[in-house]
Amino acid sequence: MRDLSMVCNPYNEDKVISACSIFGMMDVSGKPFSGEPVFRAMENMHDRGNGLGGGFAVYGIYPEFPDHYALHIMYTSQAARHETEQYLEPRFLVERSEEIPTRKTDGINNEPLVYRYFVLPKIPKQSEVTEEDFMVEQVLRVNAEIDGAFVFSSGKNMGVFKGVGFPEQIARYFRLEEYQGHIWTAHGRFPTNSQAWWGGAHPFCMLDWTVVHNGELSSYGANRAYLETIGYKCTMFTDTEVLTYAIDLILRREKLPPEIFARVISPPLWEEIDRMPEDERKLQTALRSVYGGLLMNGPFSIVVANGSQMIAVTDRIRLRPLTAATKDSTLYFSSEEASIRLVSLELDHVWTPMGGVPVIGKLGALPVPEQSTKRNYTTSTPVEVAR
Amino acid sequence: MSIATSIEIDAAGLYYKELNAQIRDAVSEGALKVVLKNVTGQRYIGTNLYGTVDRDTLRKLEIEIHGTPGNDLGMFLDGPTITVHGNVMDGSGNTMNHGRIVAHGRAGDITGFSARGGEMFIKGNAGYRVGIHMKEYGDMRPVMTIGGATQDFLGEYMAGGVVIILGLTLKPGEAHYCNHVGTGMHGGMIFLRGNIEPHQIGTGVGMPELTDKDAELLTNYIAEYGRLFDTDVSEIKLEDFTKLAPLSVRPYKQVYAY
Amino acid sequence: MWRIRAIPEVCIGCGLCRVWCKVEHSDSKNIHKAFKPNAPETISCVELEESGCESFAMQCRQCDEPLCAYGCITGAMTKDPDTGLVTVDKKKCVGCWTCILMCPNGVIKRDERNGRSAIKCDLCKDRGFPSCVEHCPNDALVIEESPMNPLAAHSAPLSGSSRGDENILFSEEVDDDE
Amino acid sequence: MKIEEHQNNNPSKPAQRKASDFKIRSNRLSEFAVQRDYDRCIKCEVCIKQCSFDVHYRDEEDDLIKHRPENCVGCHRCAVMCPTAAISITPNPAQYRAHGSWSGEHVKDINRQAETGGVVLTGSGNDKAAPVYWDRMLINASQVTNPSIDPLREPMELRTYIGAKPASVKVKDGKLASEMPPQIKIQMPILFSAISYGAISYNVQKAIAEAAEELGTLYNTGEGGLHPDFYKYKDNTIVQVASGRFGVHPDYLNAARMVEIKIGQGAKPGIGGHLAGEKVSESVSITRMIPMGTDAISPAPQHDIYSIEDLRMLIFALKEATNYRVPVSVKIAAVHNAAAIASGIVRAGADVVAIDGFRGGTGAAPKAIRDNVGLPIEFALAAVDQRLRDEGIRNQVTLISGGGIRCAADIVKAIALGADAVYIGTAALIAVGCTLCQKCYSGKCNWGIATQNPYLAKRVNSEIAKNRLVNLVQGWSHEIKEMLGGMGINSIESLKGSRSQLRGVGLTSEELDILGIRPAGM
Repeated sequence: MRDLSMVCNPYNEDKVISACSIFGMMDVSGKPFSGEPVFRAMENMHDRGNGLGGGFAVYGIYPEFPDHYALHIMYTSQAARHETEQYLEPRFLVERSEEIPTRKTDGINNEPLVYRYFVLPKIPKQSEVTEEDFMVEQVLRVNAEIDGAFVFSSGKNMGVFKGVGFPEQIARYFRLEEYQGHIWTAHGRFPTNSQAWWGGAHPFCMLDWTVVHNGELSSYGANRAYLETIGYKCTMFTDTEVLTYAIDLILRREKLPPEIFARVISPPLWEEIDRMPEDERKLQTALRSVYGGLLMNGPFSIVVANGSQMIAVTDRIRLRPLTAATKDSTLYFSSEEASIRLVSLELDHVWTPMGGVPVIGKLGALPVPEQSTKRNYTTSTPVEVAR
Repeated sequence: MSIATSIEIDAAGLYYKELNAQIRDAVSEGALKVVLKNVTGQRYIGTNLYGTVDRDTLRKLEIEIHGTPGNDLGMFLDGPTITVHGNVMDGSGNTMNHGRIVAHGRAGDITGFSARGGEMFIKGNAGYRVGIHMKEYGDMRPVMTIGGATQDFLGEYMAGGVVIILGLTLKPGEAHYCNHVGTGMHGGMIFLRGNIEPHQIGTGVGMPELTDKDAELLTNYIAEYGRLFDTDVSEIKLEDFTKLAPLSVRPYKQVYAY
Repeated sequence: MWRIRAIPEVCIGCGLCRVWCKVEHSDSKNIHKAFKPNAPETISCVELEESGCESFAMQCRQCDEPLCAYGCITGAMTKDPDTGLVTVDKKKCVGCWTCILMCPNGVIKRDERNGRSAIKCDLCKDRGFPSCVEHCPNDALVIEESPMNPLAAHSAPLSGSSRGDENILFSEEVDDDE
Repeated sequence: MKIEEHQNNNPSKPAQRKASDFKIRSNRLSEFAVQRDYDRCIKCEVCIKQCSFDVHYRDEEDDLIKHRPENCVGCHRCAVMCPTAAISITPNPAQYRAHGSWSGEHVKDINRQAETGGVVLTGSGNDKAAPVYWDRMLINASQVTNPSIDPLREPMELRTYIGAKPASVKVKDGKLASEMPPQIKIQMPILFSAISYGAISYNVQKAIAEAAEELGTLYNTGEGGLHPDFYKYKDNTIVQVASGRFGVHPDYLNAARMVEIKIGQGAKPGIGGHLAGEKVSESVSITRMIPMGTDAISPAPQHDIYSIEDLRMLIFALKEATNYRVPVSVKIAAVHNAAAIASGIVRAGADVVAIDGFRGGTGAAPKAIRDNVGLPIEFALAAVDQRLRDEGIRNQVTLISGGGIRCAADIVKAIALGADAVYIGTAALIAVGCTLCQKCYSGKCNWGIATQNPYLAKRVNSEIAKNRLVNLVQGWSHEIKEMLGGMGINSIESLKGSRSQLRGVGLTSEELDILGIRPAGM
């Protein structure tokens, strides 16, 4: 059996660097659809990856278990599986456990065992910890403490499927044509490192939130220093990990809206802040001075999702590409417009958002292009109700 | 040789290398017009034609694209005219030497990056860093005409050439939304139609009056834009243009201690 | 119209103004040759006034009412109506020293190197910029436009900090004189 | 002394007088040699006028300028001012016998003490060749995977906010719903550190204040009070509250953007200060609010702070006095347990912690202390930042480090090690003219910096000095921007604590561990 820890960051680098293709597709009416267009779109951006990582996050795939946390876990050995299951047993009510269906696929090698568990947490009576915090803690503990086990998906009614290979190969391997979801995000990876680790592929997941990321965070060290100060443990040596924790902190724990999240990780320049009306200026100055350690500096574009929304944002001087498009009730994000055109030749709107300005699709609401083609910080970003 | 002077290639499912090889073959066999159908993101179209036929023939070559060409469209282009019936992505006209790119849609980031010659016409908006580091040399001077508006860093590092922004996609009275226009500009000029605030323009960029030569150049390119895209340009008045040009060819002299 | 002003608050009394004035008004205009023991006597048109830690350089202030010129018996001492500069025409000067007696500031000297003649600060007009101002290590000498003459208001002001090769005050006048 | 006035209190001993009773008999070689090129000397006497140590004089009989090298302190004022570059000052070629253990400096200091029985006094900062760890750290740059950013054309932000930060920001209806503690906006992470009026001249302090105003940063009054003329720079002023409490009163506290409690100084940790009565001029007396001509003594500790809870009391007394309008900083010298002390200071409610390394400057300090007590700032900073992070309180406080910051690269390294901003003192004085002759305590500074003698103090034209300070900080800011751009980041906050941007060369594994960096090549 393969030892995952042996291939995680073999050169012990500060961070493993990778560049990528990203794609996102959401039907804001909530109607599930097959991932077939997503696979084609990703295949069209084949050259943006190098076969050392691909993955998908799909929302709405487990309607029979809407309230259960679906844990996707990869193991290097049966022993690791036994150890993990013994760990889960007292802490969770495990409704169902099964091996995730896969098929033998050319180009997919050294695959780990992949299992999924539909669970409800058993939180100790006197404990004041919230269910979500309990879940996060358990996930981080399995990943940090059990050798050869890695939880790579932990949300409700959603799943992450990822590994080492081109995205189209990963889709085939995990038989993703058999799933239907209302949000799909996808990633093709181009790490500079020749070794790749299944757990290091994108999307990264923390409960319902997932992120796919193109680019490199030049500020990784500063971001990591900040997050470790408030208790996150960065163990995976990839810059996307700090992004995941930033999402967890700002969106899940602090419950700040996605517009504010974008202004934390990709804030306006001070000269822009100086021109804002007083209330805005005070808010943005506070955000920058308090969360300066979360400013994600360097080139990036990301697509973040949970079950009810899909958000795309780039670094503030947009050093990585991002195209957004809508057609009827469908919202698309892509590293390249051609991939969107490939799956939908006719589009209602196509635009490239301004650096740092988020494009947000929510269930029942599509983004308005004009609001993200400009760096207009004087209004928050409203949404219109979809037809 | 019995090849038709016009040839059509279905690009659907073709990898860029394959597609570009087919175009190259067609041109070296005498095609003067190549029509590409179903283009979906193939890169470097028009890049590898140098040396296929003599220079004058290359300058007569037309490439017509239906679909969405990939990044670096017409990179190092040296003669042909590329017409795109749709949008172009990032880096079109990259380091272009001679020729023409016409896009009946919008353009992505770094359009015209480092171009030294040739002409580009974009019907709609364009993305970030348009015209970045365009330059001119001898009698080679690139001219880029954008029908809509652009995003930040328009004309950054610009060392020569001409960028014309018509602002046709802006609503009446609406200001341009590009910031940091012309930062580091040390050559060339930008003609921008519509309102722009002083804070949007980089330091070291001046606003000289239009000369008669400028007016002539603008009039010609506006007319050509109207003809290419079959657009009524009679509303476009020369007095609505702001000319941006560098105040110094050495904008950063003061920064260094010798 | 330009004149030199001394700023006693920042004058450190080093006397470099005097040194460089002598150099400028020597034949060689070379500091080593000007001060050679057997060199012809050199004359400084600047004097350093000192008392305790108060000090300032004193040279001709190019007075609006030039008593020296009024008293001159041969018309050698004149004030140029355009530049405001008070100058001695050595050919006309007979060395009667009336100007020295008239000068309220005591800044006119006797020059007996080649016949008798008065010598005074000429703002280093051959040089383009006064040497004493340029060499003052603490900006205690400035050359400034006189506010008295409204006609000169359009000329570019010259601050003490902008010394250097670009600062040519009298380039046109020099051309005219030659 | 006249022999007649001498009273013989011991009748058993006959009255006698010898030279060493009334004259210090020096066994010392002079430290410097003065060489005058008589071919170049024009006898203009500028050197004579410029030297406050009476090195140069005119020999009327020989009609030559001569010198007394034994008086020379090596400040190079004469050499710089000489219009013909006729003077050179070099180490005296006549040296004590070379010895691997007893250096000439040891011999000289022993002689000084044998002659006087006193403490060897010195000024400026530690001049010993202890390793400068800044020089053993190298900075990273982007290649391929992330683009370096050109700071001349793209935005590059150095703005920093000084003050405590809350753990999180609350937003309600798109508006800020949490209260921010007082914050000070500075345009670059560089502040002028505490140098008191008294230690330096009025003109120099004025130049520093004006430079801070023009640059959009802060300067620090030190513990010498705030001269009435300088209240107009209040938006750029940090006032210090030190053990002597000179000039500390409500107007003083409320004239500031920040109040700093000075516990210690890097050049002389654990000891107080002593401004000699001769330097307490009328103006200094008004500023310090003490009688003219009396010694101004700063005790070693603050006598209302004997423990950490007392520090808390003073911090909140100052917050109360300033109506919680300004941040309160606590400055400590870098000492062995600086990390634990800094943690306590944060918990005591300080908004800012300033740490001063052992290469920091001083107007006067016993040489034994200047050269042997304290820690290099690099270690102290790394240890403090790490401790505050481990305890989860790093984000609550602004960390300023100083004491030996010499160039822009030092600043970049300091911020990567965890500082929010740096204090510069010696570098600022060098920009104004200081040549590190270390005679600040003598009051005879030939460069007009560390003196109250009006004849010498005039040598600093505050406008020239201000321009030089502004140029220096702007030049450094450009260099910091170039280095940030090279790393692919466009904002200073993305460098903070990013130790992975540094690599060590020639460091032991323990040193690397303390600094929290890897060796070069890994």
